[in-house]
Amino acid sequence: MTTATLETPIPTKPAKQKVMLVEGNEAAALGVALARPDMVAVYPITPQSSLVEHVAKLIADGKMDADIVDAEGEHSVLSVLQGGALAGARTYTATCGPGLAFMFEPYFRTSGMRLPIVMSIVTRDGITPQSVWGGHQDAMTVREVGWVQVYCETVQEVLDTTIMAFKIAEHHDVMLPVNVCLDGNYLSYGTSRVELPNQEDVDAFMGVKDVNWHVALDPLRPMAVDPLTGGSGGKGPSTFVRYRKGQCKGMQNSLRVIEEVHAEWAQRFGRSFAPLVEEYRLDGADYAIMTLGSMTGAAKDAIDEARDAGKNVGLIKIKTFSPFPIDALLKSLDKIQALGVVDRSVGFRWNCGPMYQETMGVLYRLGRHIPSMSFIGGLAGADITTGHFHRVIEATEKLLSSPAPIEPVWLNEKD
Amino acid sequence: MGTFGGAYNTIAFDADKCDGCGDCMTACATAKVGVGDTARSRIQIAGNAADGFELALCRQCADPKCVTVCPAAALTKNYANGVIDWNGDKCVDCLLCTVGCAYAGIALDAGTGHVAKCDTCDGAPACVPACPHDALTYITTSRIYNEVGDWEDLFAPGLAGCQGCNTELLMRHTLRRTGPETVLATPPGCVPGMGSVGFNGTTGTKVPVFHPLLTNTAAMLAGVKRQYKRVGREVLALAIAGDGGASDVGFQSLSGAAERNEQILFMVVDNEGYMNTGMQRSSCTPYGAWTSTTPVGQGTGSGGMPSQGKTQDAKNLPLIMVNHRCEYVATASTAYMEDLYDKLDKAIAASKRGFAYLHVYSPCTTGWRFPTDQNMEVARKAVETNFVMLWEYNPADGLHFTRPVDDPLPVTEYLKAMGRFRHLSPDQVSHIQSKVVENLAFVKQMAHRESA
Amino acid sequence: MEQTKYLVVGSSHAALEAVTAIRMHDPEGSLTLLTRDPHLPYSPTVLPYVVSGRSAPDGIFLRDEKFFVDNRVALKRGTALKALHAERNAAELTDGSEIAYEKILLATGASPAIPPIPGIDQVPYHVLRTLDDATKLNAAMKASKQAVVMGAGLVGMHAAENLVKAGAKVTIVEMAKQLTDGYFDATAAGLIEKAFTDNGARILTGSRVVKLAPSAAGALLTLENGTTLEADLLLVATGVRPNMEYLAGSQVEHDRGILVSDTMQTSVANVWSAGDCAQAKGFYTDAKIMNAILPDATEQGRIAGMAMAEDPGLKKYPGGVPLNTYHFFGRHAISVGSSKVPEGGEMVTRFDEASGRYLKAIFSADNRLTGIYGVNEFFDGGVMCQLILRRIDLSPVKERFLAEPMKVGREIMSKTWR
Amino acid sequence: MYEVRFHGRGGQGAVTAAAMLAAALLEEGKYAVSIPSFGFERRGAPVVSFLRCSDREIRQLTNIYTPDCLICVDPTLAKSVDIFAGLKPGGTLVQASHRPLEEVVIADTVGTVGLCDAIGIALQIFKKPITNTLMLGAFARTTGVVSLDALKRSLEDSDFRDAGLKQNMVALERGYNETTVHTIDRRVAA
Repeated sequence: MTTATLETPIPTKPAKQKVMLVEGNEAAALGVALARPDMVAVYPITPQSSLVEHVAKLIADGKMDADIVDAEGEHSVLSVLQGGALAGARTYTATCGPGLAFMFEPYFRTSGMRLPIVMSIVTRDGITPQSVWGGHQDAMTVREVGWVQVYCETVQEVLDTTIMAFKIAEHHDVMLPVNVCLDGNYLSYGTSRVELPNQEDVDAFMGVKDVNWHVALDPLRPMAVDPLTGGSGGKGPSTFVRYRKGQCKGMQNSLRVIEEVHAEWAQRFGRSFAPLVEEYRLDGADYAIMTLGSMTGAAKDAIDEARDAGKNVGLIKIKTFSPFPIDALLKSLDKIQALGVVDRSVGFRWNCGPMYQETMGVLYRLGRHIPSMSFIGGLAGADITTGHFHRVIEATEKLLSSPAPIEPVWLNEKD
Repeated sequence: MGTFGGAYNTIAFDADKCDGCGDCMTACATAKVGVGDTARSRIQIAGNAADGFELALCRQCADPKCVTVCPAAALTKNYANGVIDWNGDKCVDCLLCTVGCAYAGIALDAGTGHVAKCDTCDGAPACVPACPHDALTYITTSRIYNEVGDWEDLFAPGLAGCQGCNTELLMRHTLRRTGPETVLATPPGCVPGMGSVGFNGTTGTKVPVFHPLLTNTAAMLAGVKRQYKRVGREVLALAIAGDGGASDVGFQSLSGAAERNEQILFMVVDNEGYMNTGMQRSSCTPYGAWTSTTPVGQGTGSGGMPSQGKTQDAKNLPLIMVNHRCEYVATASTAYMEDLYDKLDKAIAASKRGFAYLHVYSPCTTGWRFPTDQNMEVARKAVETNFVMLWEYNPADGLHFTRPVDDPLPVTEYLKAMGRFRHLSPDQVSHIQSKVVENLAFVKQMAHRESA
Repeated sequence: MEQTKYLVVGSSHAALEAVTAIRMHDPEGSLTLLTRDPHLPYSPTVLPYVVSGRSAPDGIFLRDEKFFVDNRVALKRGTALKALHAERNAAELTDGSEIAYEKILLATGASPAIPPIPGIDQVPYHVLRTLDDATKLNAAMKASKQAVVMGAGLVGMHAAENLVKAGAKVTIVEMAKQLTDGYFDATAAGLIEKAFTDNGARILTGSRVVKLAPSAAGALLTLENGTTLEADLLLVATGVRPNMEYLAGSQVEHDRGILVSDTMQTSVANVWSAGDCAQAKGFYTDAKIMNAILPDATEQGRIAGMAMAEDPGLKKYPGGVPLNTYHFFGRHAISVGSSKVPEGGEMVTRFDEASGRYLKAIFSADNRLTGIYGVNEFFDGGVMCQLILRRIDLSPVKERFLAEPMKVGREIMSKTWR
Repeated sequence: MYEVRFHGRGGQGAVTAAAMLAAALLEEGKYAVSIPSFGFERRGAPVVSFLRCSDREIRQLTNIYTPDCLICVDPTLAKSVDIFAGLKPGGTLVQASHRPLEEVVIADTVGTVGLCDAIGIALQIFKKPITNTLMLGAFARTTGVVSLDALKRSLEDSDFRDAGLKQNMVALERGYNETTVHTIDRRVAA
């Protein structure tokens, strides 16, 4: 399948959309409502709280028809949704940081059971040291668990991507849970102008709901969900191995599906977002900086200013972090001679940012040496301003002529 | 030949409780011939205090020899109630029937010159309530057998349980009762270990079944139930969980679901430890019990306590559930199937309104170390000593005992039945006995208060 | 030719038990029950009570029509087995038809043995083996003033008592030295005789009828010692003889009865036999004996049925134990087991003349009960039979047992049940 | 790009004011982004929030370090917090205060001051010292960056209902009408 099946013809011109001013958390809630989930389970945690408050309010006001479960903790939140999804429900929740850590046990299992649950991660830096503020450490820590993870740059992208996430998750070639990551504080509380899609248009975009065609707990077609596999007896590990392979296939398929869904979204709603990797003023650039999430806006402004100052610099933004968009990224990396990667979290094992670490793997595949360095900024709610990006641009520019430092640069060390 | 497969109510005799007082015989003779002449009673106590007492009473045999040897067609097996009926109009007093019976269940009544036999007083035997020691009971469990017999067994044949385990009995009965419109959750433990969720592509049940995590059974089931409710389908959400998953690591989700009054039937099979994974201690393991993590050792354990089994008392999970004010909470035992069935019926009904919790005691032949043929006996002794109490609770009627044991056996009668308590010192035994007394007092107080 | 998987010939206890046993294991196999009697099944044992009027002739049937329908049994009444062609698994019937069977049970019972007394074919007499015999006798009894009963077995004694109660002057003629010979011992027989004479009957033991001739009343009997007796009703109850004439020409071995193994199988494949026509091993001896009593017939019938249906639960026949109960003039006598004292064993008797209570118990050398007899002494026949069959060691309780056989017997058997 | 920083205390509505202003700017066809600063939501603690507006799309989602304008909705805050940090030279201060200009703390960088007795007026209208709507009126009056009409339309679209809406409309108008605007004439230091 190369194009998404469309339930209704795509209008040539999108219907007029309501313009609103909302914070990122409310945008996510509005997106969820438009996607018409059957079940939402919530447990509040900073900086996600206002998101679930918005969802609860939408349901209370009758603007959203979903069963809301105020569970006693994130562990149960995700567990309730697993049960719901196995009974055919479209499901949604949101969490972050310690909540994500607490739900790790069912979190790991969601992807294994191939349940298309959508969960926003309103990213929060990891404790300890104690912090309730933003940072990507939570989402980065669970990047190896088989969820699709996409990061949003703007409030509008939060709204639109939240809707798209359901379509990606439930795609028969994917059948995987999806995290929509929005930066705690800057995106969650940042209030911005958004265009609100019409419900009918979203319904047409979403098509017919078909959540549990694959795995179900339904007396009409009884099956044992998740029987014991592996071991050295019986059929041995083959069932398990085939299953894992299928999960990886689903992850790889999602790259294609994410692109298709974004393309359809652009056609229907007139707003396009780079699905996997975005290039900004990269053509003709000698070097580039690489960003993720809400920091990208300031970075783009800095790039514009640097270009105005005669610097030949461009920008690469990652939207889809899991699965890592290797092929798309290779094309972008092939255009440049040096790279500075800005992470909002830490990769403890390599003493660098995790996105930098992942990119180094891609760079190896490129087959050409590109000097690169890691920048770590925006931890625990710290700001990454245009000023910080100018430092990044300057340091990256130096890589064209000087050896790359091994140590990462900690952008907010003295802020 | 009649109807095969039926079961009937019966008068049961516990020889250990009989002291030969003869009150049953007086009651029988009074009821049947109008005078308390024990010689004319149809129930006859034989024996003596030294050797123990025995009972001569019609066993209402399924394949009665008295009937086959009657030349006059005066005896017939009544397939409606199981009683062997004697027809005085047809009887010719030849006494051949007495020759047919190996147990003197039918004998000459010298007062009439005819044979006489027990007819169970039309289902209300006079002898049973007359016994001052509860040695006689009128067992009506047959109702279950007769009703359940035609229901579909929703578990696969040949579940891989340990020999003598009562859990298979429990699982099969429970699913037969709940029927096919059930979604079953069996968190890690003995129940999936027996194959309920199957291995490598096979399944153990005919209903949808899944392994939740040890920690999230109640939450996952809540999700399943809510979605079916949302789409207007009547599906029973059933958990059959072990005590470890419920009382320890799974307690949070259990408590949360109970507080939200999720419409779930949550059954805990309490074998007082992690018996599937090597018999480790759980919070439901009783004081003094040997487990593989509360071993009996030579040295002194932590805090200077001797390493002589578990040093803490068991958590009383069902009482904790009462404090959630669930729609229904009950304790049950497979030694009292009739009681269990009543509770199962009520729990199923309650689960349509909210959270229903059933706590079933499940002696573990392997982990508790007793012979495989003793499961029911151990379960019964637990109740007869008040080590385990059978009660039920609902918010409207409060808590009440369903099988009060007013004259309990000493707890040693229970403890000595299994190896996990073999090492107990007199001090430990007296601790357990005092806890039994304390627990009983506590639940009694609760029963009193709740019903007040 | 009609075909059936199981052909059961006979319709009394052994046959009916066999049917039940077959159906327990094989609910489907075709089954035919053949009886020479025109009636539904009944027990010969009940016939004395039909004679006395205590049992209504239509109230004695052991099974109703529905039983045969429910159990898919083809019931063929009024036709007897004429010849067994075992070599080709076929039964030839008196109506000229044949039935091909896979397995056959011969439970054809016995018929009265008529002694070859000169003139017997010249006089009217009654026998008592069938329901029709019983109704005829019942009718005749009402008009009888002086009756003679030949034979003092249980059938004869029952009839004699009935005749006494009906008002007839009754004489019992018995060849043996005592009444109920073979059932009860001399002491018991003495008690029985006293009861009869007290009620006006005349007992002539050790007497033999040598001649019979028609008379005005009916028959004139001449005894060995020359005495003559006039009888307006003569009942010949001198014993029975197995029905097995149909075996003529077959390979089925027979002696006094049809010889069977301890699974009731005859010497010929696919042929079994049980009940009064069978000669099976005894409990006390490996020799094959006739043990024509009702409980034994049911036991044999059940074993035969299980064997025929190949029921894996089949247990071997333990051997026949003599067992009789007898009710007379409000008193009752019971005998269980053998009257013979085994080598090294002992016999204990207790007799209370005042109450007429009599007990005799016989033990083996190792204190197992081998026989027990009682008149007006209450004990449970079934319990005693089990003590004998199971060879239960009574050493620890022997004294108590003799003092209170009923109580101690019940105690022991209840223990075995638990 | 025009950048505003709000100063207030927890519970006074500085964050809401920033969002309301952003909505009003949206009404006028401008792009606006507001971001609160982050802290525990304790009543009475100093809080700040930020607002950017522009005629074109705003991409930066960061705090504001060099604002064009400060709106201080609490009269006492300047004593405990350096509200003037980073203010662009010649920048604007909109201050809630009943005092005359001479008694108000003003940094050297301030070029224009709008003063409004927001507490006094709020106590009359709300019986509580809620100053944020009043100060939006004062901002419109002082800077002209947004019109009073746009603010009113924004208020109508907000969550305020009935009496609350009416009171806030009054507050907006009085804030606008009862603000005095002062231009600071300074000799620019060498």
